[in-house]
Amino acid sequence: MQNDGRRRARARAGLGIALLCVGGILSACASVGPAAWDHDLMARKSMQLNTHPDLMAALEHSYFSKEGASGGRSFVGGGCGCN
Amino acid sequence: MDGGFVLAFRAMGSPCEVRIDTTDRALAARLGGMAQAEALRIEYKYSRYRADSLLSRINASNGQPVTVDSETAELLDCAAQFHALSEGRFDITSGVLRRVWRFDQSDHVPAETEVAAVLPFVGWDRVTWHRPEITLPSGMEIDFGGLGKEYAVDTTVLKLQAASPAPFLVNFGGDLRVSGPRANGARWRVAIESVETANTAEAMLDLASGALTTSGDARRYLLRDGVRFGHILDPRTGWPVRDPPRSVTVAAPTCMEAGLISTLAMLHGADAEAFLEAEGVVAWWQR
Amino acid sequence: MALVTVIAMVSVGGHVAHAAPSAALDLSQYHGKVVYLDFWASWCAPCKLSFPFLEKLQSYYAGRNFVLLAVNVDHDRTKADAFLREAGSNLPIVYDTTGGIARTFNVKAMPTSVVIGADGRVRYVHSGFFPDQMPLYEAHISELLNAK
Amino acid sequence: MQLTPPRRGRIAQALGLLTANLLAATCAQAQALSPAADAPPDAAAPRVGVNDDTQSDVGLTRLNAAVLFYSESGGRVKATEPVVSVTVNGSSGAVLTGRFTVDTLTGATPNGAAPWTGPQTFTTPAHAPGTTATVTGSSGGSTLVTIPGTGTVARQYVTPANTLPVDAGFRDLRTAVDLGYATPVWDGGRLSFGGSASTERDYRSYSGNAGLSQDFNQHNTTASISAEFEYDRSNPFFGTPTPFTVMSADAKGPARTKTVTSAVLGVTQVVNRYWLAQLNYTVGESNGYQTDPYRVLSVVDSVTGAPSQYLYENRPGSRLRQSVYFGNKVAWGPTVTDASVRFYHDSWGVNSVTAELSERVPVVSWLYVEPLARYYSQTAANFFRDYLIAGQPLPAFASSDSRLGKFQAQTYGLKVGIPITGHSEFDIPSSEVYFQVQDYKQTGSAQPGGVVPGLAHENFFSGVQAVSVFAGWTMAFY
Repeated sequence: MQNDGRRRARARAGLGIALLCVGGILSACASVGPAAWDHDLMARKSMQLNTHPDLMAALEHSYFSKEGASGGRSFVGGGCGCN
Repeated sequence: MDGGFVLAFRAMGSPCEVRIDTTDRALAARLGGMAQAEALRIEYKYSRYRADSLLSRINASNGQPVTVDSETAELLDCAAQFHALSEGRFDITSGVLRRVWRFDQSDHVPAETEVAAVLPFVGWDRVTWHRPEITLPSGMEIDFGGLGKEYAVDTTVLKLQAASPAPFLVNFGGDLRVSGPRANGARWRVAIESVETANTAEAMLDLASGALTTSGDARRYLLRDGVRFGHILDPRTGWPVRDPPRSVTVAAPTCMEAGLISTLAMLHGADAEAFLEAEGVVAWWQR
Repeated sequence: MALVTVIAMVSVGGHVAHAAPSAALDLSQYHGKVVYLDFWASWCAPCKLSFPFLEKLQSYYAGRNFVLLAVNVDHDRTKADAFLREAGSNLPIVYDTTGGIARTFNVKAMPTSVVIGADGRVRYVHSGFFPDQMPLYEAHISELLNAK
Repeated sequence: MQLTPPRRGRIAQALGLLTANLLAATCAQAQALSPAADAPPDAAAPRVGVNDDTQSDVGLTRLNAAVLFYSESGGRVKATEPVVSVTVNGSSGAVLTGRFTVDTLTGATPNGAAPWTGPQTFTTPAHAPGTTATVTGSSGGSTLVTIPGTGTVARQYVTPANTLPVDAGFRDLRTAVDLGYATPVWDGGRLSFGGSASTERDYRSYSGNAGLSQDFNQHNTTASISAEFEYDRSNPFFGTPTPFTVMSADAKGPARTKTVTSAVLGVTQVVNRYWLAQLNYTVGESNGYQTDPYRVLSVVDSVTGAPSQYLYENRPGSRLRQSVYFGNKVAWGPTVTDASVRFYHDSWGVNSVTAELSERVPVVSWLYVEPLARYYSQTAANFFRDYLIAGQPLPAFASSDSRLGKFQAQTYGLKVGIPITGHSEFDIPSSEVYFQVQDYKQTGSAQPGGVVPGLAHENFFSGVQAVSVFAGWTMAFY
């Protein structure tokens, strides 16, 4: 139980550090990136984060069944930045 | 100007002003101060009228090499390249000609022998420039007329832009540049002075971005036997260029570009319009 | 004399090799008219949605003091032309392959519409195209048309 | 007073560059502001064929159908997995997604016991007491026996000498439904909800998630946060065995459950016109029953390695997983590189690194190929054991599941995409067929360190080698 408590504490610390990192990255990103009219390449289908969701889901499931690690991806952002 | 603040001061021998499109008086004062500081910095560094300027030190070097800082080196590089581009028409060593040409609206036109006597001291080709070391032969001088004020406008614009997003206009003695459209998205209204009468506007221009400069020989000339000798001297001959327009106004993204083009247009004399047409720049001229 | 010239600044340090000729858009000829500048690109999905709306504006306000200019910001003009052929559009197009005009008008999203009053002032900027806001877009135009 | 047309000549052109350099050199802050000179029109602009249309599914409905064939070598698991999904894109940016997956599995899986120099016999419950018919889930060498004096019907299977024991009676059918909905909520903000349910013969899983993402910086930066809650129920037909009890045909305990709570923090950044980068941090905690009810451990003699007992395995009730994922997509002209790396750590002691690289190359207007490579490496969980030794005290937890052992895996694959219709943005319906062939191979050491002398010639590594073929079809229409 004590052990679990320590693990949770470490998880909280990890979450805190991750939030800090995300904050840092966001502020570092504040001026990074092309102008709105230069998103032409980002708008291409091949530049989407998950071009074939069904395939990706099947592969992830297949890896999940054989390997100890899982997850990590999620598919938000990128694209043409329209609207 | 409707709204905003105007800060006026004198620098580089000209009236200077900065118009700042903001309601924030403190910000306007701060930006105005920055502009004045930058104008004075460049004046102190490059004025030929100040004995303690870097430029005067170079001109007093008496044939000895002078090592210059990187900013000056960039300006010299720029001048050298523009000398080549303009086929010798633009020459920062041409100031020596003022020893024989005094444009005081008198009829004192120098003799050909007088001009020929100073011509050996004119010509960028005679200068040894190996960055960062410049060696002027004895008797030669350089100055950044036709370059310095425009450069000051550009550096001031960059410094102010870095300091604040507020829209502004920098005008140093008629060489001007805006930071972009005004706060309400409108353009800046700019008057081009008439050559005929001082202080009346020939045209109003609306400027959303970039720079405008005007070169002219309106008020500095010699008149003898009905022939007008303008103050635009061709450094290759030592004599005023023939029949230049009375003024050329050029729009360009930076003040230096506009200034160099308008100066060079004048140096083309009678061919100024053809030159401007060929270069395809946005320009206005008065004959 | 009313000379309204937008001199577009050319891009940007670091990518000097990619900078291209300064684009220029002379709005002086439209002085006294309401100008609707629509920045669009062939790769922009909402732009595609906005085209029928633009066509409608064009025909609806024809004969009024109204000018619609569709400023294309594709790097490759052929893509814009292909798009227009497919869309069957004959809106007046201004090509801004370097983004110079878009930069001048500080375009922050695609598409963006800039509505300029008869006095030459930018009055409204529509960032993005949202079909449910079409009535608002139109209201802005009629307001400026009726402003005199 | 005249106005000349705005078209630049030789000197004006050169001047632009000259002054740009001057001002950039003399003012550090000038770089983003100074003008530059003319240059030829964007020579680097890639000419993209019709197989790489721009993303414009707004207003479209997309139907997808696909099937995965999966086969592990050595008569192990075979799977056939058909998938259908539909995505409805509203005109205002809302997206509704549904996916239905069926997964039929057959074959053999290692039961967890250690190999031995002689044949080994395993006894496990049959479907129900008194059953004499063929038991569901048993096949391939299984026999049904009635345990004398008890009336309990057991299934027995014998595995050959010097092989890792596998239970050939593995057969399952999984069906899964996923639903998702995402909608813009304010400028640059998106809210998403999702849920999924999957059922197998002996396992049910339900999950729900919610997420929020926000675009910043002219849509160049997206920050997102999402949370998921999952509830799983494990219900083996013979009940749930008590950990570390002897493998037997006796009826076991009731169904057991676990919950998983996880969160993902992500940032996606368009770095420049060509490069999209993504950084995710994922943390999740599982609590409850995480033991494999079918898996056993051999208890072996410390010298000969002879098995004396097979004990059901035992895993901790809590597992905290964390991972950092860094993904990149880079458009090099018409080709696109996808490169990613993932670092994973969990409280069971599994640390892993995953690296993936793929390159999408358009060949002709109707064909692109995408070779891919993946490397995976993990350390063993701190309670991983190939076997237990008789006479030694039992550890708190132990499992011989190869998923918790140390190994590496390499994947090589090739994806091929063929757009069938859709020669432009306006050719609707547009469709594409795509195939992916993939070879997956795990490698690891055959023997644990300090193996008991009697097992020194056995191969403990049950690494998977699998080939999969995925064939998909997608069509978008109004």
